[in-house]
Amino acid sequence: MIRPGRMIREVLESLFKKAATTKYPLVKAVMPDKFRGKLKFYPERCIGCKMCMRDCPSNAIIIRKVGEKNFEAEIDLAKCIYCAQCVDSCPKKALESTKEFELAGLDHEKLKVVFSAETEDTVETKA
Amino acid sequence: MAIALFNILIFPGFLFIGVFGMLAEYIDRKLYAMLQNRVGPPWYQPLADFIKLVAKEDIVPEQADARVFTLMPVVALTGTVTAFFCIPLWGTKALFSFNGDLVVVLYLMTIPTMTYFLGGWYSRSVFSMIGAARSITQLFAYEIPLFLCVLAPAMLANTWSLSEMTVYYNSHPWFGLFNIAGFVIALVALLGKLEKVPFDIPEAETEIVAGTFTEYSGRLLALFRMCIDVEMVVGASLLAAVFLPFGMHYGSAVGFGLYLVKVLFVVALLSVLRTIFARLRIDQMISFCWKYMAPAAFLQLLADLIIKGIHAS
Amino acid sequence: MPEPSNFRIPIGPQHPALKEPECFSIVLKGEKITSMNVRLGYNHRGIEKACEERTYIQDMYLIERVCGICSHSHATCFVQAVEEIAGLEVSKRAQYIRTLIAELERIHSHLLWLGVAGHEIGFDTLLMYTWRDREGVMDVLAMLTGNRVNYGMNTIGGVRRDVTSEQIPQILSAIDILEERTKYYIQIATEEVTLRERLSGVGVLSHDDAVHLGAVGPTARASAVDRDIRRDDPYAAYGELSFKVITDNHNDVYGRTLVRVGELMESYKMVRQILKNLPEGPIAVKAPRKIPAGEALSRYEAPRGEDVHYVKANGTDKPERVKIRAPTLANVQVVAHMLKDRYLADMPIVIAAIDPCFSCTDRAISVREQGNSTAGTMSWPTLHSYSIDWYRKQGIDFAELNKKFKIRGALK
Amino acid sequence: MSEENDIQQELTGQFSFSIDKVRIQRVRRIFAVIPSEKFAEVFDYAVKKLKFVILAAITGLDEGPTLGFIYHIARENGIVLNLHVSVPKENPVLKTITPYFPAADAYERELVDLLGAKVEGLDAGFRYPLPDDWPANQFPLRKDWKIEMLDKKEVTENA
Repeated sequence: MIRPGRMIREVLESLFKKAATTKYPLVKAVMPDKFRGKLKFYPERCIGCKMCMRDCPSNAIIIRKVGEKNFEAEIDLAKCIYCAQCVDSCPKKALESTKEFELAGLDHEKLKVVFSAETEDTVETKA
Repeated sequence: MAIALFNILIFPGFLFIGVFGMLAEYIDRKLYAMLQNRVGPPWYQPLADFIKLVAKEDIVPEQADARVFTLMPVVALTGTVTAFFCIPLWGTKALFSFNGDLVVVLYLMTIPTMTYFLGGWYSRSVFSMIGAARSITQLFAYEIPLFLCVLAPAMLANTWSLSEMTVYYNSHPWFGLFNIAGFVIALVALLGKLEKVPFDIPEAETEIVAGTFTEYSGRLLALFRMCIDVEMVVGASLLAAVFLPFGMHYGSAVGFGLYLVKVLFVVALLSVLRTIFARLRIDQMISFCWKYMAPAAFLQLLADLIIKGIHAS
Repeated sequence: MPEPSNFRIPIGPQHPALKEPECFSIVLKGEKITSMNVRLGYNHRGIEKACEERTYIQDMYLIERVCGICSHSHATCFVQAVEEIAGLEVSKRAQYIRTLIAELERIHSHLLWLGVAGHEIGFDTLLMYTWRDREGVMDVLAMLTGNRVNYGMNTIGGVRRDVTSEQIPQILSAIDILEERTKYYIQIATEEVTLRERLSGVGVLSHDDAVHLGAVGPTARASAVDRDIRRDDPYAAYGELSFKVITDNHNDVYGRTLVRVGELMESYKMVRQILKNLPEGPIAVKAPRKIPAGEALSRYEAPRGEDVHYVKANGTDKPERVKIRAPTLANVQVVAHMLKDRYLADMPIVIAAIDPCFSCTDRAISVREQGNSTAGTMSWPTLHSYSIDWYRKQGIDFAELNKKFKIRGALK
Repeated sequence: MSEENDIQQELTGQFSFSIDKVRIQRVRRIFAVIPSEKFAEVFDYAVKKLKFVILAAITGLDEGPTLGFIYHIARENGIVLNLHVSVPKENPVLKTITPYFPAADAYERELVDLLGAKVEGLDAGFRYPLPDDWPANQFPLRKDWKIEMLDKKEVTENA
């Protein structure tokens, strides 16, 4: 049967429903558990095999030797495509995906993040 | 003189109708969003859009006729606001009222469409020209049903003055009910006049970008958009005055409240209608108007004539 | 000024009807289209060449980004070819999970299409509702893979993430809701008069033309061409699933809509079958880095039609040649045929009805055109400084504003 | 795999090139290497007699001294025949297959633009996929082509 205005009932019912959209920056978005967000690096676990560098599709990660058994990672968040292949490739689980996703910025240089083991905790310094 | 100037510029002139137009736009957009299960814009969105556009640079295309191009938004806005003065709003008397003002109002309300045509045509852009041709084609389709079903209540009231019509219907309130079919037809025709879905053919975004308004920017576009808001309010006011002329003799305060309710009711109906349809093609729109709307409007006219005959005898 | 009765209008490279840059140059007589040219290539990114310079693992993610919507299609198609060359035996569980993601992707793609089709004919309400409901399947995909698109689910030799037993009831309940909603959309599509008016008899492609011009996917199936790679050339777990190939003989956009909603219903069935029969086992086998010399052709039924990948290996860790034939390239050629002598107003929906994905279609190389500063045209830097100057004259100085306010969203 | 074997038999029986040129890689996949002078004949036979009525794709390859072209054609039931033909790089001339498959137009233009093949019988039209101002005699899918070979200025502008 053909009739005009077939959606009218659904449409009017919506008036009394909660909106499906959210006011995003005011209401935080929740990421799923397996979400591949900004990477985290644990320098103490790294053995410097550089498998992550080799497999990275966009050459976003650089592992540098800064001392005896001490490595630091420089991750270019602008180049990273967040595929988390490096997390899979790492034999010692020195890399990890976090749920952080709001990474936009105005300065390209600030998107290069260096993780190093200068202190007890993993500190994050800007390159 | 001072009062006349106040009436024209501030109340119920440009300032009032501009603010009211923005309110109507907000109600329309918010309701449209809510009907689609969205949050929708905040209350200041129409004002923010207006301020943003006013702050932008006006660009006149090199090939366009600069005079016509820049004049048209002003003409459109003036035409619609003038029509507003002749419509009885919250009392039974309009600001300017004379015998035959009904025809003048209908005439003034075609001016925006004509300016869309001229502005679009003289933009010299292909999208604008197609949009212009479409808006004038559409004009011939919806204008006849709109005229016929606005004239029907006038025939019943035996006057060509909107103010006298409201006086008549306020003394014979039950007669207004005979025009409900006309109200529905006028509402659909108004969708065409306001270029809203399913009749937004002249500015069909996915086909011809923005139609007439493709080349407009900055203050000129702000004026045009304001004109569309105002047109919506004027159209809704006309429908309210002609088809919903109730409670206009209770005095200004009650009348003003009732007026707002009536206009926003018409605006809400327009929003619901534009939510539930897909855009028609121009040929489908024209055949719909001539096959169904025009005959229905004639029937309304006939019904009113018969009622008038019975009432007189 | 052009002759008013005979316009040539450019639809694209930038146009609201197109979500991606391609150019359809249309000659109009009044509202009728008299002829049309298609110029593709605005989206070439050099993916095929780039694949030759990267390792297989890197290529996988590159190929996943050929297209956002059918990312799993391209990645799976490529990975299957590589596995065939390397002679890898992929476990049953991995095959099933791949098929699960593939069908979920089809659901999200077809719902997306339904919304886009609504938008193209000015029915934004349909767009809003279908996209709202599409969030259900997007959430399932995000739960299973981590992301809403570019799932990164494939690896050479299997899949990267497992489906846990807690996830299965969640997927099933999402599918139940979607099935209910899809039934409603079938009612809308068949009963709403304005929708029928805009879709019926539009973009007609007869059965013979569809075969002759080589249409693929739902576009062909709506012209009663009974072809589906999932059945004809089964891959992954499709050989073990029972499903119908939906065809229709309306030959128009309305038929294409019916085929797509019909396929949605079939996909729900398939997802249930997969979850019921999910075999136990490992999800991936170890793949060598160097793939032995050889060649393979892989075919895959993407939501838009047949996707073809050819891979030639030369014994190193980088492929010798990767060839991608996306479904839209086969379908875009029927558009010009379908639009001849039709109305301009039908153009957006006819183009949308093949569900075009021009990013898929164009892959080869990108070179930006030089911005020339001849009279009337401004180069990008000139335009940029001009706009800043213009606002400064209005009393708004963006340089000052930037200093004054910390822009929200900047990196913490 | 009887159907694949039948096709193999029929091809080798009909044309006098040896059986090792037609290889069944797996179920539904047949690869055949064909001398370029025989190509038109074999292709016609495969499409008209053997009913390979679907054109899946045309792949172009740079094989050093020669350019290789693989025509992937398929039957309705999923069997794919891959016809490999090589032509010398100095004079890479092909005959168009658009009379059989109008859709081949785009695939052949791709060969012309990206590998520098010369396709006989292909009508002049829009370029695909490269831009109109692409320098002549630069074919990006050839192995000796590097991005540096493009005019430097064009690449860095606007970057």
